[in-house]
Amino acid sequence: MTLLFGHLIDLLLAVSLTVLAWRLLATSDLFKATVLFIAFGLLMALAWVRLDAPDLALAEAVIGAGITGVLLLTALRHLDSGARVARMSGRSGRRSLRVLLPALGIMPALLVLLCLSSPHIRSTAGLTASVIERLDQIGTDHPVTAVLLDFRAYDTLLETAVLLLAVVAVWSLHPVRPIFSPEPISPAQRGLLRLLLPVLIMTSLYLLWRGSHAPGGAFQAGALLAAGLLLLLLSEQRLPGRWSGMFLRLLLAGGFMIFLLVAAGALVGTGTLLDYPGGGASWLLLSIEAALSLSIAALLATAVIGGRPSDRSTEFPPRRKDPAGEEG
Amino acid sequence: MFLRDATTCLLLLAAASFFLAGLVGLLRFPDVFCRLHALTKADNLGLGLVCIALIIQADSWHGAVRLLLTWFLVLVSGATIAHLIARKALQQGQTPWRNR
Amino acid sequence: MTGLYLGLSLLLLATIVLGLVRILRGPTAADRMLAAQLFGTTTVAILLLLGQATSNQALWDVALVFALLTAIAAIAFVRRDLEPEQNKKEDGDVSA
Amino acid sequence: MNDLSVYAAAGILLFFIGLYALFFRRQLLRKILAANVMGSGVFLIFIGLVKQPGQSTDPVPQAMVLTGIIVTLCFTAAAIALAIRLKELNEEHHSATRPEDDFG
Repeated sequence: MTLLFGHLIDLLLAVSLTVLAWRLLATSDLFKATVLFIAFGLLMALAWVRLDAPDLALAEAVIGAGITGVLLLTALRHLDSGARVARMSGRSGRRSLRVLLPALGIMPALLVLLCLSSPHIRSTAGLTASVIERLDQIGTDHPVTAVLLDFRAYDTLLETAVLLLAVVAVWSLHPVRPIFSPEPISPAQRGLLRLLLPVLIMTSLYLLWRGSHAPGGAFQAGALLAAGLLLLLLSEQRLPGRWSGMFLRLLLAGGFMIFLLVAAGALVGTGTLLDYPGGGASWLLLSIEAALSLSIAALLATAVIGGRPSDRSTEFPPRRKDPAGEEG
Repeated sequence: MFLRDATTCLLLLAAASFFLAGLVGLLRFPDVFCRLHALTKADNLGLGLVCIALIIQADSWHGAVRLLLTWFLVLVSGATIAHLIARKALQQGQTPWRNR
Repeated sequence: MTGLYLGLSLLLLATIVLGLVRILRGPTAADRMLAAQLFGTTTVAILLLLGQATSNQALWDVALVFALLTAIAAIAFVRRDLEPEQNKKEDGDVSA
Repeated sequence: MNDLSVYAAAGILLFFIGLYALFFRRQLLRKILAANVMGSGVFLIFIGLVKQPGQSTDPVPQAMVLTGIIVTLCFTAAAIALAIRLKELNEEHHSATRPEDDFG
């Protein structure tokens, strides 16, 4: 009975994910596609839970269902009539792509058959055992955190670099615009914020601390903090102009710089890049992660705001002037 | 032990009926303002029943506190969002449905 | 008991899948957003039940995070700025 | 057949649905969504094939997918900024040259 229900949940999730992806890419209404994408994120989080990957479920919950939703909803107003751009450039190219159509039909069918029929394409051994074996040398009990911060520390280092680069790319494209409507905020929203924000910060700290021995860690904590920053922005809280200069830039680059410093320190200390000295690694990991989280939160929030701060005298992002009389 | 499990069962079944009621409301009610009821009433109550059912089974106080906190957050968010969405819909000129 | 938890999760997942019809049909943007919101609540319930079924406490953390963030998309929806040129959008989907 | 293969199979389908939309849909935001769906598909294949029933999931692919999720978000933010800029430039160009030529 238990097994049957489990199978049915898996099957229903897999089918509805596919149908949802098809619908969200097929509708012509971009707002509908965005809402469907948020629902897609929810179902993906459930799929990660069923696949026994709670770390991924946490990340998907914060990013897929939260931050990406805000990003898409704020981008919609600039892009909703964007069909014109691609239509002019893409017509002849699209016709030549039609030859790919049969391949697009046959390939997935073959692959799905292969995947469902043969158990042999699964890796048999995996790396779980080798990771667990070395856990006690690293200073953390949770395998995923160990992999992220120790075995694959290059990945994590470069990932923060990618985040930083994304913000640099966004900033280089255009100056920031007001992103939310000038309508007055409902007092109920402020009340909700006052309730949610402390719990959100506590939860983020909890995830960070828990990351050393259970699902959680710097990225989830940082993403959750970023969601908190976005909630603040949505309630008309702004970064004062005098902080949008060097302070903001230092915060954005901080995570990457600290990671780099630690890497260099390890190089001096042990002779290998990113090889932490044994023993003291636990508090070291935790403090690196805390700095990373703050920096990641700032990076994600600025990436969603989209646009560089204009000058010191205006807040970041600026408020839209409420033209008197146009309201209503 | 039996009593505990039986209570959990009953509570979960009640929760299921509330979630189903919420679904029916979402699909069958005539306009946004009616459908908001499905969000704020039926589903939040269903979630509350699930939480209570699991609290009965919980073996540690911090598990129970986490469940209650989760329910509380969803309740507060749900109520606020229902208000915000209704306000937005009114601003955009939707008129509430009336049975004529 | 595990069977009951999983069965109820399955039922709740089915309500989400059926509720997708409301996002697909609309008719207004508020309806769609509301439906997505409802899924958030249901997902929290599913996560709690699955966490109990597999006795994996980490899932309750995921549920807590979901509960914290159910509000954010809807607030972004309410607060987003509609420029005057795009007033057609709110009447929902004309050509789906 | 393994019960968790359905996720890998769904991942394959997601990838190809996304690929199709990336080629044949016109709106830029939808192309960005398509790339996101493709990414989710790849992640599902990755974890769906690795997961053995009854064992905990291999931490190495999990860590890689975690990195992937963040990078996808970076991609989305940067791509949206590019799309907005492209649209702005296009509109400037349009209003400067042929204001009557409006595709709607």
